[in-house]
Amino acid sequence: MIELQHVRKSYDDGTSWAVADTSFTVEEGELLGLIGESGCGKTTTLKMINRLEEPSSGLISIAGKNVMERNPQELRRNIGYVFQGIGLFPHYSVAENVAAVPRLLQWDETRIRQRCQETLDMVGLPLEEYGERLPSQMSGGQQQRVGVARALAAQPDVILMDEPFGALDPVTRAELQEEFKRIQATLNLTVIMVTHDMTEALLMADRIAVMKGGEVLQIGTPYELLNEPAHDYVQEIVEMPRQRADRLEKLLHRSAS
Amino acid sequence: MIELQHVRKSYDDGTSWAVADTSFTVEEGELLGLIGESGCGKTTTLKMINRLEEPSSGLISIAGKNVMERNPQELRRNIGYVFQGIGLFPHYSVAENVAAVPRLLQWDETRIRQRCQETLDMVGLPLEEYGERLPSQMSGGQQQRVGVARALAAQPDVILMDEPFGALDPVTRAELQEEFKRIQATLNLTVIMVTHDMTEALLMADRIAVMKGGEVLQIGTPYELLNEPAHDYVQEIVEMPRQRADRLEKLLHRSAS
Amino acid sequence: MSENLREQLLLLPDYFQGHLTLTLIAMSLGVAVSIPLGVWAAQSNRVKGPLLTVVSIIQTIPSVAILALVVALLGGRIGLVPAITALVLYSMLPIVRNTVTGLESVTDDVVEAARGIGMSSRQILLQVRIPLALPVIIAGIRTAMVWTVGLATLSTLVGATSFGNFIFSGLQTRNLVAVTVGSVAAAAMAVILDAIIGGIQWLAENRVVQVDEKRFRRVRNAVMTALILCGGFIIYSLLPEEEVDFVVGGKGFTEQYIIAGLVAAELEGAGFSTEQRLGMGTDVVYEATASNSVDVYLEYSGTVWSNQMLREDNPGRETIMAEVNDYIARTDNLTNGSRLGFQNLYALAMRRDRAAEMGISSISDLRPYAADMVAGGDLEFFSRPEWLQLRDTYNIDFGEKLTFDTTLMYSAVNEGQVDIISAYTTDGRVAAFDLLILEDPEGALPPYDGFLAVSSEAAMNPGFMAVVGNLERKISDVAMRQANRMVDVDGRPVSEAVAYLQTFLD
Amino acid sequence: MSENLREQLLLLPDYFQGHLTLTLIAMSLGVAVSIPLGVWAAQSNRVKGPLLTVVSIIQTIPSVAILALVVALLGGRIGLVPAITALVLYSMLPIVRNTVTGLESVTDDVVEAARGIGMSSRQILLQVRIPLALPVIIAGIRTAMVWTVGLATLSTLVGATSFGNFIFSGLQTRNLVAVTVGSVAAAAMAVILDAIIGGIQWLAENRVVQVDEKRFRRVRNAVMTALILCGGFIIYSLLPEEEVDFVVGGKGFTEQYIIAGLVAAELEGAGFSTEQRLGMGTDVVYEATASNSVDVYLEYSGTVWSNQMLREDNPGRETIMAEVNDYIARTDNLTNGSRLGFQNLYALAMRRDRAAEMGISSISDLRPYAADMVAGGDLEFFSRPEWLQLRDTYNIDFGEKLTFDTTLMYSAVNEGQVDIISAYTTDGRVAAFDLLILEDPEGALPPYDGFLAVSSEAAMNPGFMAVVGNLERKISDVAMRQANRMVDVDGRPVSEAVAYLQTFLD
Ligand SMILES: Nc1ncnc2c1ncn2[C@@H]1O[C@H](COP(=O)(O)OP(=O)(O)OP(=O)(O)O)[C@@H](O)[C@H]1O
Ligand SMILES: Nc1ncnc2c1ncn2[C@@H]1O[C@H](COP(=O)(O)OP(=O)(O)OP(=O)(O)O)[C@@H](O)[C@H]1O
Ligand SMILES: [Mg+2]
Ligand SMILES: [Mg+2]
Repeated sequence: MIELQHVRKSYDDGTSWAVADTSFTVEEGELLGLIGESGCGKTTTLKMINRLEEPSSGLISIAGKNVMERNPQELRRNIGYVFQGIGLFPHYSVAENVAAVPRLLQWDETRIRQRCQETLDMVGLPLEEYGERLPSQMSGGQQQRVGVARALAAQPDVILMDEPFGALDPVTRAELQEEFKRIQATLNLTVIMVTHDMTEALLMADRIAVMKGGEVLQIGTPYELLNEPAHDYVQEIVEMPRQRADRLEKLLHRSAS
Repeated sequence: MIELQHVRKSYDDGTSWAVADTSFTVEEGELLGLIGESGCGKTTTLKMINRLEEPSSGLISIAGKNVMERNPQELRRNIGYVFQGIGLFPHYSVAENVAAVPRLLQWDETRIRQRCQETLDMVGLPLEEYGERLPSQMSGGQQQRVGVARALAAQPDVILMDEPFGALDPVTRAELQEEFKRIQATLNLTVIMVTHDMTEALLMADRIAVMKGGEVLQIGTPYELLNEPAHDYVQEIVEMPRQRADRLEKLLHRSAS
Repeated sequence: MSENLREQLLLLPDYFQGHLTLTLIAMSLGVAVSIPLGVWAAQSNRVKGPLLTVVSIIQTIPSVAILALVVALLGGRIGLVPAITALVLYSMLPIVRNTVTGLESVTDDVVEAARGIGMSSRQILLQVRIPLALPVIIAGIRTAMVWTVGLATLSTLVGATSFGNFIFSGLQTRNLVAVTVGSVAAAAMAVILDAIIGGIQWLAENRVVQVDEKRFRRVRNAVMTALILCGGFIIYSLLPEEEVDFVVGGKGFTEQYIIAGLVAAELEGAGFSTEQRLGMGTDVVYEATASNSVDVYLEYSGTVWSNQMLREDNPGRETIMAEVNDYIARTDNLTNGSRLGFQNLYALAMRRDRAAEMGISSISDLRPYAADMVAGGDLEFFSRPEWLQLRDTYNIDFGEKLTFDTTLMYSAVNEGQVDIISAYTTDGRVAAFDLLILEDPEGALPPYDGFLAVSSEAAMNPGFMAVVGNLERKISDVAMRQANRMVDVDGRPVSEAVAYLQTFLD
Repeated sequence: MSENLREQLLLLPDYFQGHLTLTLIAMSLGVAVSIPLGVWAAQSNRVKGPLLTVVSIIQTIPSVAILALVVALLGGRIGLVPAITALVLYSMLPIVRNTVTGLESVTDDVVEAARGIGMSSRQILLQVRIPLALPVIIAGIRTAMVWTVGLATLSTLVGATSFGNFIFSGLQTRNLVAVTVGSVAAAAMAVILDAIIGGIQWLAENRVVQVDEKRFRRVRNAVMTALILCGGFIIYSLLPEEEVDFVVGGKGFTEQYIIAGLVAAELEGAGFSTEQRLGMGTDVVYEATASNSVDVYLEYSGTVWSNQMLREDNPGRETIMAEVNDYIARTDNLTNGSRLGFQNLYALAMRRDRAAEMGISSISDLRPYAADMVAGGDLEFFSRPEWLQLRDTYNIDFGEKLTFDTTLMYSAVNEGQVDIISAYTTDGRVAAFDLLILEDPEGALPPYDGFLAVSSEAAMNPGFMAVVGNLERKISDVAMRQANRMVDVDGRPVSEAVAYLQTFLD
């Protein structure tokens, strides 16, 4: 269970607020989708949860324990994190990148190797073919999948994902979404996933939080958001997929006729 | 007009082909969407067009001139390029990043400043507020928009975009798509845009090329692709938006009932 | 403040100018040469290996050997040019190596982005790679800078003035104060120049994001001021010296400063313009006069006798003076402009009252007492040939022989802790403590007659020679001692000592 | 190959071992100290400024001064320890500065990723920051390495053997061959060690992507071999020397090698184990024997007379020998184990036939002819006190005086281009060309009697003293000359010369 209470964060000593008075709770085993305008504070929120940034004020707790009172290294090792900017180690091979957290946890080498194989298979990059490559020798989408594999490798209970599938083609993306959802449900993982794809959020998330300008405008199940949007922006954003599908339909009919 | 004839590219001296025997033509003023599996060779194709990579064989020409016979610097200055990995200069401020190509073209400073203002306004990042920031002080989506602004700054006729809107929230993304489409149509720009969002491709592109494993499977108007898919993969990919909308519909009905 | 320290600090401005000039010019050239070489090496693997090997090899040549080599290659030329050449050669390795490494460490994706927007290799280099490699390049420059400041001390060996003048003369005469002053001055210069580079780097890094506007402006102003000062300094140093009629030279101690001042004053009085160049090494000032870079300076017969003529015998004061005159005229075209009258040599000195009590006035009178006497010498006296000569000639040896720092030695004899000390005949403290210089009837001590060595060009000017000739035998031991005392002991300015000596001229 | 070159190359293995030991140990310590300091500085801005300032200040101290300082701080201790200390101090700046800079240049997002997956600061440092900063850190190490190889030459000044032994003795005796050998050897060592570091770096960088498997393996094997050799070398150098009964010392020229060999052979013959340590500086071997690190070596009375006792007079061969014996016993507890019989001193030599023709056998016979004679001297003879002494004592001067490289000088006299030359009395070429050494009836030349200086410990061993004493007056000038000739001129091994000399013992 992840709980944020009145969390605020400013990068410029209070002149502006990247995150302004945010409170929400993610239940154990829940997948929370986090969606919102570019620059509204999503990444900052995730980083505060695993203490990559310190909140300016407010309280964050995981499983009832204030994160500020936990050893940050131990905390982070138990949270899988998929970085928005991919964040692979350029001097580590793909296999070494995936093995990084298990190594920190001092798993034995055969278990690490087996786990690398599993997770890389899961993201469609077999260890044999891609394990020895450097990140710079992979395509953008391949790098992103390595990032996902790395976050899952140590079998954490809590996973924070910052646009984990953004650079993937629709087919691969759909496969990974389903695979991930299955694992999440099976292992009862607690997940916060930032995404810009409303469809993805609606399909995968148990609940969705919509942020704007550093604040959470509404948080609720996809159904609630669609049917009782509490804010114009929420309405706009949840209707986007349907609207676009309609536009598409029209367009195709027009060009066909 | 951009023309590729039997272009091939291998990163490992012919053991495997990142791009295998690709030919297509993009007419002047046309926006070609390029879509395909992760790692199928999209970025490589774009990079060969502005000579960031040399093709292993084949011919590429722009406006009838073989690019290999053109001065590469001059060629690139006249092609806007949006990098997949954003590719901003970390030591340049946002304004300096956007001004980079105009400076290379030795525009005068007032014109440069005015153009920075225009393009940054267009991507929703007013010069006054964001101009002095370093890329590292921006969110992922903001950085991506700066990359788009930089590519447009020097008013090129040809633009290559590698997932230009991938890190943007749906609302901002829709706005930018429309804005860009408008400019493209007005200025009659020739554009190749890599995207993973089939909806985006269908809505924006005049024609769409679908790649897989280094080859172009089919190239055609959205209507053609939807109605006469030449390949299972093409069918799968073009039907994805509709399929997902349907799944969404069902899901929401179920959770409502 | 000890007299020794004061004496050293008097030399500071001159040495500072020399050291700073050497360092700034050498570093400017070093950076100007090394960065392009580093860039070249980073561009081509075929250049990189050989270039770094050559630069490394230069670095392994010991500094003393490289100086000798450069002097030899420049056809025996001494002074600023060989010193700077050696320093530039020595500054290259850290800059070239760090430039190569820094440029190579710039990540490929940034370079690709730069290529992608159409920058030329040159533009990528100047606008992307160098700025991103700057911290590493500057680290190399800072290392080289500190190194150069340290090595510049060796320039003294090839006749370029630097803080090394303190250190080498200090090491030779075991004058720890001089060594310390030189070392501290060099260290301070290194730290300050390093801070200036650090400031420039800070400004470059905070160019875009001015975290603290006020602080940025403060640092910028400080750095700009420092840079303007340095720039002005280089220009000033390189300015062709203002044409003066005569250059008065001098070595690096009080007496030399006073006599140089006296000669200059007299020349000015006769309507000539002059310039003083003091604090030079013995050989350097001699060479400089031989090559007409200096027109006149105070030399001692004994110095030429032993240093230039390599003679060790002692045929007497007059013979030596005559042979020296002959020698300098023959070999180096120098003229003895006038013999001033005083001698500056090691001698034995006692408290006047003690000497009277014991009836001692000359060294030979010591024989019956010496075995019971306690003698004080400066740090090197008892191991110098002068003492051995004295000992053997008069067949005396003291019961106890103590060595002292010069200042302590004088107070020791004054307070009766020692009976007799080694002293320079013209030392101001001999006058200050009213000591008796014992006579040397056997002439065991080689004579060090002060005379004005005149360059061949100046010697052809009758007006000049008249002024210089007017000093002939005008300055007695007592007068010179008193003049030295005024500066060294009483702390009065050199000009006053000059005025005092002028009273002896007609 | 010139004799001079052969002589120098003979010294190479010894100096190489010394130089490599110094460099490897100093660099290992330097890296071990500097990288942690650099890491510390990169972590805290409060440490960084002061630390870099201190390291910079150390760097500005001139190398000669720092050596003197370290020796003083270590209580007068000479040899490896002060040399290494100074080298370590000097190696720090480039490594510390580049470590700081390299660590600071690692981009924030990689560090953030490392923090994000739960690495501790230590793990981030070791697994991310240092690997990514490695090129820059290694650049610093390579600069320091080259620097250290160059500076290690100065270790000679504090009694540690290095290539500096070539360079300094070469500079002093104007032996350009020696200087060149030393410089080339140092440069070669720098280039090779640099290449090894370069190899390690290449391996580290290509660890993951083995572009060319075969090449990778080849480089790895080469580097491993080099590292194992270096490691073995350090261990070997640091191994407590095998306990031998006696250490035979020697300075760095043929005669010393031969006599050391002879003494060792005799000692071995008497059942003692020995070890030879040759090529030391005069003062160093003297000090080493005084402190019982060396047990016996060949010294010359005149050397002690002038170098240690600072005497310049010449009371005759026997008196000097007696006074020297007295002096070394009194001040340094050394014993004269035996006086060998020969003297090694400057003398005048002529072709035997020419001398007979002119009726010349001693220097005084030269008086009527000297003004018409052409004399040849080695590069320093005519500026040495020996010549001045000769000239003044016999009141002769030669009509023409030419200076030569030693080898050329002997052929010049042999071929009649010059009439008379300066020679060392025991020089093998005197025998080879059958030259006549002129007598010195007035004793103008200070005597250089060869004798075996024995350490206080060895002197207490009667068996040892018996062996050494057995050499008393057994080696005549002629015998020594012949022995030197065998090695120097005929190119036979030292052992043969030793065997030859053994024929004179009973
Ligand atoms: N520098 C490189 N060295 C070796 N292989 C490379 C390199 N760059 C790309 N590749 C490989 O070439 C293939 C095509 O890569 P490319 O970047 O063109 O894919 P893409 O279509 O852009 O994929 P994505 O949608 O994931 O960005 C991939 O299999 C990738 O692993
Ligand atoms: N290091 C920083 N220094 C200053 N401002 C920052 C910094 N990082 C982020 N910001 C600002 O804080 C705000 C929130 O940034 P954040 O990265 O959390 O946005 P985001 O919601 O993740 O956006 P995106 O969807 O574009 O990734 C933005 O306005 C951004 O410009
Ligand atoms: Mg973000
Ligand atoms: Mg791509």
